[in-house]
Amino acid sequence: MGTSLPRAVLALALTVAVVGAADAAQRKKPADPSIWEPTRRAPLTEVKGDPVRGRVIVIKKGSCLTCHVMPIPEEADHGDIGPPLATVGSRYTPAELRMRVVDPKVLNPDTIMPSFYKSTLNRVAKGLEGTTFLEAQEVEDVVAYLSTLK
Amino acid sequence: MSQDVNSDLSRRGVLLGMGAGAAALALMPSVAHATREEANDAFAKLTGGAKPQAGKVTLKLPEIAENGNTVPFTVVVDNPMTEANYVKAIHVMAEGNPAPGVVSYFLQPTGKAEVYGRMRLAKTQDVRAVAVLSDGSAWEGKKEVKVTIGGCGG
Amino acid sequence: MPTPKVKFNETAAKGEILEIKTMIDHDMESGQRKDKDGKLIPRKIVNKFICTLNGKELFHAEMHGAVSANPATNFFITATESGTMEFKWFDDDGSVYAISRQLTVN
Amino acid sequence: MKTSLIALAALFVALAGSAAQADPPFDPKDPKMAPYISGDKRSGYTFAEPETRAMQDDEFLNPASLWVEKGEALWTKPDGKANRSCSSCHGKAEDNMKGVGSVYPKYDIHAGTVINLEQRINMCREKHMAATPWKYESEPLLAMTTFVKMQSRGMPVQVQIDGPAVSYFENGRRFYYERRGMNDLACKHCHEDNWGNHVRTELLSQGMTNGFPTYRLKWQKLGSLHRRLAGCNEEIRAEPYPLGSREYVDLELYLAWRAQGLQVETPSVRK
Repeated sequence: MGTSLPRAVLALALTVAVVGAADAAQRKKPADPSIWEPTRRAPLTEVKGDPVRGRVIVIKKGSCLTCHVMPIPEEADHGDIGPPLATVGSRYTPAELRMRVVDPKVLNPDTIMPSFYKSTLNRVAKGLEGTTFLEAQEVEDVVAYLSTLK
Repeated sequence: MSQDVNSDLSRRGVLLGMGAGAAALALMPSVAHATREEANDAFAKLTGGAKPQAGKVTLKLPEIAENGNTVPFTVVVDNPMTEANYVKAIHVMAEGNPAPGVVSYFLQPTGKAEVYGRMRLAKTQDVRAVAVLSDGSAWEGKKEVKVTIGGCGG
Repeated sequence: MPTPKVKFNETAAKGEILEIKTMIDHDMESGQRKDKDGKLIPRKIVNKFICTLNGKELFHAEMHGAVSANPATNFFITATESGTMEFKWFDDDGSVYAISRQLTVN
Repeated sequence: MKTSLIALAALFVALAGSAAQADPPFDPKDPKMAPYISGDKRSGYTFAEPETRAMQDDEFLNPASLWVEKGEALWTKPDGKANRSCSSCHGKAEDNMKGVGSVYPKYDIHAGTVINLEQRINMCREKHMAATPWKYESEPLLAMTTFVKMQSRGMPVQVQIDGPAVSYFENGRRFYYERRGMNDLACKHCHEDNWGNHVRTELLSQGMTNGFPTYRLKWQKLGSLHRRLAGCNEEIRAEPYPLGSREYVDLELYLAWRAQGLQVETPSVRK
């Protein structure tokens, strides 16, 4: 895996942030389309995931507590749609976790779980077209956090 | 005849993603919540300084409020309603709201000391009711209400 | 234009305790919500409700922004005399919404 | 042994963060619940807290009654160039509107398409009263729709899905199972696969539509099914369709079929 790829991803993420939603459709695709490969197991970026940031993303932007009970006691009322994740890091490798976060439909086409790194979704709200639920680095941070749950 | 009215209200919640407590945000965004001291001060003003004692007042509220925007409540005061001895006022306060005052009822020596209303609660919190009697004494009842954190639709 | 409604047993025996149910359609704009541009929407609520019998006050309520839209207020009175029950709701904008009913006590 | 297991479980819950709340009491054998159940279908009423049910049950305190009274007044009020009211043609709603609300959406031969009750009311206004149609979600349209539909209260939802309605029904079914939005969810993921489970504390219902228009505690207002659908779409960050759109009418037909057999509960009160 060359280093130019993650750079392209970061550049893309920056572009998304700067250009914003208005002309999302015109944004350039990343140089290597394998970044969007749902079974991808390699890190999406070259910056190592940060579990502390990941925990914040899990609570806020990722809304993981909507469906999962997690060892985050300061947040009340975790949902029970998905399996509890208290020991998920001992059950799956980071690569396996990444695959499940990026696009869980690879494993279960009928799952209720969102695909957190997929830009080709149906009828996304205006302004969000072509974007992803989480950015590449955020996925890495979340994976890093989940890996600590043992 | 088509028209999109589904509003401004939920947009912010939507952008935060699911489960972001959209209802509470929409209702009372980013305003500091009252403190217990503020609630106490407000009560003291309403009671004319009388320190409320626990008792006599029962607050009936849902254990779990399905939506904080509309929470039905009943206050019952265990006290006669005669000229000699009656409930003059019932003050309802939600100390976890941006402003603690909800509603004050002023009664006459008639009927019975029971009122019904519906209130907005910004989050899970204690709701308090103080009854002021014709002899000047004040009595307090309290109940914790759990306000549902919504996933879809608050 | 809000249209209040009230309900109670309009023909009552002397000494009977009557539940008075009231409701009015009103947004009760709390003054704490923001519009799409982040500006506070000014408060516009019904701030006071009063019920009188033959001009004499039986009950009144002072409401704040935390009262839900379409406020309902229920309370109890003892049927002592016949007469006109008047119900009035006072809006922040100065409007008064009123409704009246005859109470007959036998 | 047993107690230590319980202690262990309690510890786990404490460590894992608090799990979802106790659900509203529901006993399928309770005779009071019978009107809200049909086979394995459960009205949203059975998922509601007791205080919410009580608000619906009390005809005066049900806040939707404010709209019902407006609808009742509009029923006899002449409007439009023809200077006719609903009652000019239909007489007493209590007699002649019974069973009307429970069969919509419905294929209409004059419209040449499936229309819902709101659209039927507006068709009447245009054709027979020479009046301007009411805007979707406007107070008079909500009031009239609710007033008409509640004349069928207690009657089972009974929509036609065959004959000319087939393609509309299939369209609605497709919508129900199609993923959409940033959250990539279809209606079925919550309301077919996961009813009874919780998103945060919120208990997912079967998404039955027999109580619409409904007074929502969240809205603090009466609202249409289409407003609710658009809200659902927005929550999952999907671009909603306009109220009254073909897509939502077709979905409404499909949802009515899913609620087939449940009693019309309009106007319901929901969270």
